[in-house]
Amino acid sequence: MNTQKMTFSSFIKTHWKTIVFLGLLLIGIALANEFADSYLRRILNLCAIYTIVSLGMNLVNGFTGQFSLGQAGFMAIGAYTVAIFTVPVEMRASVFYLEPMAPFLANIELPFIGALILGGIFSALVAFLIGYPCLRLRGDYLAIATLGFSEIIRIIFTNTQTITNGALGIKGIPTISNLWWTYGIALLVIIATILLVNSSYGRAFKSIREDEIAAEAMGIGLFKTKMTSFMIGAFFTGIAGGLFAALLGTVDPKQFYFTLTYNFLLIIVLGGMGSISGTIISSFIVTIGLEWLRFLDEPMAFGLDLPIFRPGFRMVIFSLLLMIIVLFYRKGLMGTNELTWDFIRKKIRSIQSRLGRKTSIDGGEKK
Amino acid sequence: MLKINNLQVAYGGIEAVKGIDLEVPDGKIVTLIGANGAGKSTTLRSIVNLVKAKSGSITYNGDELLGLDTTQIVDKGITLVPEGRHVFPDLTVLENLKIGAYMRKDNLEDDIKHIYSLFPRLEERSWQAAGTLSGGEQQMLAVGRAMMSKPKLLMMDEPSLGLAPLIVQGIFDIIKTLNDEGMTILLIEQNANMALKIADIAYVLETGKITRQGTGAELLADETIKEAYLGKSKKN
Amino acid sequence: MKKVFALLLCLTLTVTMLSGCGGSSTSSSEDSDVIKIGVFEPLTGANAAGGELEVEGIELANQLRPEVLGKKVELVVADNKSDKAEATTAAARLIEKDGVVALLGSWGSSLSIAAGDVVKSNEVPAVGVSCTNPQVTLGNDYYFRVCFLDPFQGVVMANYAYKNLEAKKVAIIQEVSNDYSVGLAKFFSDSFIELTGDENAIVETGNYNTGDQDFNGILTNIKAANPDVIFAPGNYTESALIIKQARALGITAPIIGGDTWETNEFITVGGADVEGAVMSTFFDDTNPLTEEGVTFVSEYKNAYPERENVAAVSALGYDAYNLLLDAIERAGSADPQAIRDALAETVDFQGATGAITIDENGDATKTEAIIKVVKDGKFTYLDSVSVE
Amino acid sequence: MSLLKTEKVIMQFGGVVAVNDLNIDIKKGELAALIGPNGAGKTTAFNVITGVYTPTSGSVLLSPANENDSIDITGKRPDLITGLGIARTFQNIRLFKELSVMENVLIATHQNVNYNFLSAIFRTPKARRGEAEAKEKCEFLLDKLGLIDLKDEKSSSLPYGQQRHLEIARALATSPELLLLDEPAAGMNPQETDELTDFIYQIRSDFDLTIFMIEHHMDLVMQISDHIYVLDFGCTIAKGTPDEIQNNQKVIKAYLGVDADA
Amino acid sequence: MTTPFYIGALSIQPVSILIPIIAFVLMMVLMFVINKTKVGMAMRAVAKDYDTAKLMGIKINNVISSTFGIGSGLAAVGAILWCMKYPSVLPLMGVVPGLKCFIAAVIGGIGNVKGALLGGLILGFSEVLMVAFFPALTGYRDAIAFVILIVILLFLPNGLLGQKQVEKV
Repeated sequence: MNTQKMTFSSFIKTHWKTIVFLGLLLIGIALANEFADSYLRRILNLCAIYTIVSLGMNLVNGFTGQFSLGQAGFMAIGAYTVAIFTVPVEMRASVFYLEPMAPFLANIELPFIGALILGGIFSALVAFLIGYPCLRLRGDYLAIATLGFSEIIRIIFTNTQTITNGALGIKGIPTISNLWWTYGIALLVIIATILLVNSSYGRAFKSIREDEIAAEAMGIGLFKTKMTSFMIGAFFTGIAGGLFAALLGTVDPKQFYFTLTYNFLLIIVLGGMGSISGTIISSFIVTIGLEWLRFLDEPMAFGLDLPIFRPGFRMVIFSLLLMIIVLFYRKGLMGTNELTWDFIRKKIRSIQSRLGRKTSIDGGEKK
Repeated sequence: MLKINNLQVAYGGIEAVKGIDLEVPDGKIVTLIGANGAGKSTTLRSIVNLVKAKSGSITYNGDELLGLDTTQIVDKGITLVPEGRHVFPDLTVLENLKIGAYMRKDNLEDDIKHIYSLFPRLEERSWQAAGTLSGGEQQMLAVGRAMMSKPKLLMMDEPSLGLAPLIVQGIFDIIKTLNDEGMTILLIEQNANMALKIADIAYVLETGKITRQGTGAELLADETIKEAYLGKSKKN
Repeated sequence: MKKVFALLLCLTLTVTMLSGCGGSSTSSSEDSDVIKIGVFEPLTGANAAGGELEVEGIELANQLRPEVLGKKVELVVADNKSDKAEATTAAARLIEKDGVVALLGSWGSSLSIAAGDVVKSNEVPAVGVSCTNPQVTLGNDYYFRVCFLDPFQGVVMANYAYKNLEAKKVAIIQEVSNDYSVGLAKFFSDSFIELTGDENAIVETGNYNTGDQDFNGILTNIKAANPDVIFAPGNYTESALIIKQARALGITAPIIGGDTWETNEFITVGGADVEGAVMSTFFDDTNPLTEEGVTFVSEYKNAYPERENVAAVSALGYDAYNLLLDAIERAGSADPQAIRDALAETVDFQGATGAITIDENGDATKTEAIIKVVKDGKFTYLDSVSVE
Repeated sequence: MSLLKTEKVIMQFGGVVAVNDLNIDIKKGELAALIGPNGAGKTTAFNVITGVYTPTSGSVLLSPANENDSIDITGKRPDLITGLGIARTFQNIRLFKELSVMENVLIATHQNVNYNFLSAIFRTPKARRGEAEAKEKCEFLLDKLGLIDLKDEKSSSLPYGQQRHLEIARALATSPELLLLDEPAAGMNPQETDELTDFIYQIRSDFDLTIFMIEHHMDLVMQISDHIYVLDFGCTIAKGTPDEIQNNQKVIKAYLGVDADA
Repeated sequence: MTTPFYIGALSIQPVSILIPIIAFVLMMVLMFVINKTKVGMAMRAVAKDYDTAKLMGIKINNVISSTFGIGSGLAAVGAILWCMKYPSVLPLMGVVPGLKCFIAAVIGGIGNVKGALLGGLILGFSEVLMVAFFPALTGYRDAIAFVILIVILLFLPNGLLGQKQVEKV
């Protein structure tokens, strides 16, 4: 795709489906923001936030092939930055009621967007500090080291009473996150990821995933490239953490226990390591699926009064479902493919040809 | 003894072996020669099911081997000395030999003695970790280890790989000795010269297909084979 | 073949999901003769034990008083998995999907705080059961509660230590990762310092983390400081272990704590070592403070004959339900706004745990707390303390 | 003038000496070959030169065209060495398997990007220009190497021979002065080997390259090398022109083998 | 077992002495199994080289299962010892200790029994000593394991007693 020579009209021509799709999406968001009830809005917001985090994680794990498990920590940094800087100054005394907020922070209040970006930047900076020792490590060691760092971040937040209010957490964060914010930023992140992945940097990421030694022999600086990916991923995650804080209105360290990271790991594995569209799809599947299955927690699911239908049962079913999906689709739903119009067309054709059986055993594949 | 019919093997989309037929009669030395990547190793590895064959059949004394586990195949009396020796570096020499007899329940003493008599160097280094041995010693150990399972068919993948000529000669002498003792041998060699000299039957493998076959002496005398595989340039 | 199977499986599951969803969302029947009340509690996860006890109390109250304004009251229970994000969606779901007119819950202040914004923005009142953190109702006109607050409890225990135990020096052991524990510890020490007038009355503060099992390090330091009393609010398991290890180290000072101790696990874990441990709590089944309390205890023992004693949080759950129904009755309507206003005006409601008057913050002003002690492996009424 | 020089390089792994006193001197523009039995340390020598291993002792010196003095590249990171003008292929092909042919080659141009990742995301004019130039260069290369029609294929779906070509194309995309080929003819039949001979001649003149290769096919080696180094047990046992090597008794004994018709 | 006896001012619970002894004995048994028995030999072989181990007639799956069995068994013994000292059982009590055990193994060097013991001792001592000497830092106790891990991996990427791995190119 040679973007340079592309005129406006040809751009429209090749991308009209995408443009129409985006338009519909915007209308959908507007309608949802206006008419959907707060329950639905909340879930949709979570979907968008999880999409952002998972994309950040997939950039590192899926595209660059570095097994990192620090997501919860980066989210915490973003969330706390937003919390610390957006709680109205006059409310702070009542929030920090055990020990007052540190004086150098107590009177700084930032607009939401500023705090959000700052959260992303802090998160990326911490990623730099973490990455410096960790990115030299091999796969499983990297995973455990990043997991450890994410725990350290949480423990620090628990203990820095005058900055983070310790275990009490911070309450009273203005709940600014709405569908426009979350989907707007999710869209930006998606577009940025697509553009990044398809640039020279993206190819460098993928080359490291494929073969570190060959990548190095091609002049790719392993450490620098991994670090770039790691920091961008952390930036996205930090921003998502900020949105998360502004959605819930409260943060505390327990929210960011390392098990939170497993949710995102699950999303990217299910969606396909190295697939942007797969990640988006599975973020929605996981978030909505968990809510959907809530009926399994009720004692009278399906009108049956079985003792197994008790709180927690939906998690059992949900885990089973995921295991089944991963068993049948080894590489997740999308593998490393992307859901493009071409991909959809091919899929439909292959299904058609399979239904048509003998008429075209390879006819569908040829085009 | 071993019969391969129309064997096809593919690795991740690339066909390495494209339908070969070959036969290893009882008590003979059979060799496969060919360039790197021609599919020799793949053939051997598919016989013991270290790589999965796509189609075809491999029978051993009439029993189909395809579909059996590696351990089951080894249990039938087939063993492979893999390319690059692959001794267990952390295990001692003696342990390496013992592990070769993993499937056996009887007394190993005599066999170990026999192997030590064939390779006195191994006896000297009995308590050393195998990883500290030199290349030639490791190759001896790999052969000795394979012999510990008392195989009826011994397959060797490039036993001369990386060894000094003198040691290569020694290895080939051992192969001959083993054959005289009644062991059937299937051998892959880059050093086609040596291999053809001791082989009763030889096959030439080129990009996954058998292009020539004959007795060792026949192929050794063949001009085209000489040109392609015997390493010496035509100018000589 | 595999794929076909997987596809079929997914399809069936989608269908069941859809049918399940269809079944549970009957929010359209607004004007029916049912009033729905949402209960959002942690039924799985770290806080599950507490959540279940509260639900028991609420359900018992519902059985005893199933109707209000001539309509049937239906409880809709949602699990918030001890997780904040889940707590907010669970609350939102109850309000939007199930159309409840008010909420009850949740065990764990942080979960209630998280749901606070949802009830506030949807203008649906909520009654907290045992969430003692001041921040639950702070700045939120739609959140109320039936329990006393941590500051009150801190003052109660400080008074108890100072007056009853005649302590001059205390040591504090707090669970740093637990907001309840650090909050209570803080209120206790403020109050105790005020009572003694001694800036250095707190001779040692030990910190531990949720899930810790070895406290010998902290305890050795405390032993050296030789306090008269040790105040150790926190999770029941860790607290019981602290007491065990303290006794093993030869620390003999009385060890006192807060309401979270009052669980059977505390005694099973602590065994003989927790004999004599003292805690403040909301309710005591052997000495009910009110008539309602007597009724509750006998009904509870009927409903759950296998239980040895009645958990205070169950009593609070019972009170929360009745307080809400009382408010609905007074409002004369099931309109959430009307219920909120009626709740705010509650004066001298006679609950099982005492008389409740809702103050301008939405908190229950209670003047009495129960002090219990572990005696012969049972939580036994020791005293009731009133603080102004 | 020498382009690459190794001085007394020794490479030890634990107790095993893989390369012992390696002394190589490659002149600018020449085609040198490294031969020796399997396991003699040839690939290890390549790995030391390209920075994959840091030698136990000794030094590797490179004199690139745009520098006056030679640079000590001993133990430098592989990517930096590539940046200085040494590119390589691998004995057991190491392509980026999941990526397309075009992407494989484009990755090799990444070291030259002069814009940061933000420009890449925002597709600034500079980034677009850079991308277009890189594409052009890679298309030119692929065209030269006869792979242009396959540019959108997954690299692992290529036949063996073409994978070898692609590896060379990829190495060339780093704009090297010195190209290291590790057994380029491995797995090729005599006819393919002949083609490869022509191909190496061609790229050498087209790209003005110095080539250093490891090879077992003696036909190929004897035919095209200017100089040959023979390695055995990590030691350089001989060096010289093809004729000298062919008649060197030591080499015949260690490597070429005492042939029946010799 | 938990009633202490006194040596001067020192109070010691019998379990506190018993646990290290049992741990040490188990380590010796484990080392014996790994180094001296046939199945241990097979384990070491499988760890290095799957394919070649198969060629020896070793049933890989059986070896892996028995390794898993031994590992889980040891974990169970560990848990029993834990509960002798800290008598309380919770469904999620294994999460943090499990993570720390993994860290201990990494610190000591994966694949090295003595390393695991060393790693475990280092972790355990540093946690206890930190709490004892810097009570103000108690809140950071769980972080110390990770700090040690990262510091050690920075200087010794294969752990204290781990072997260097050279990737074949």
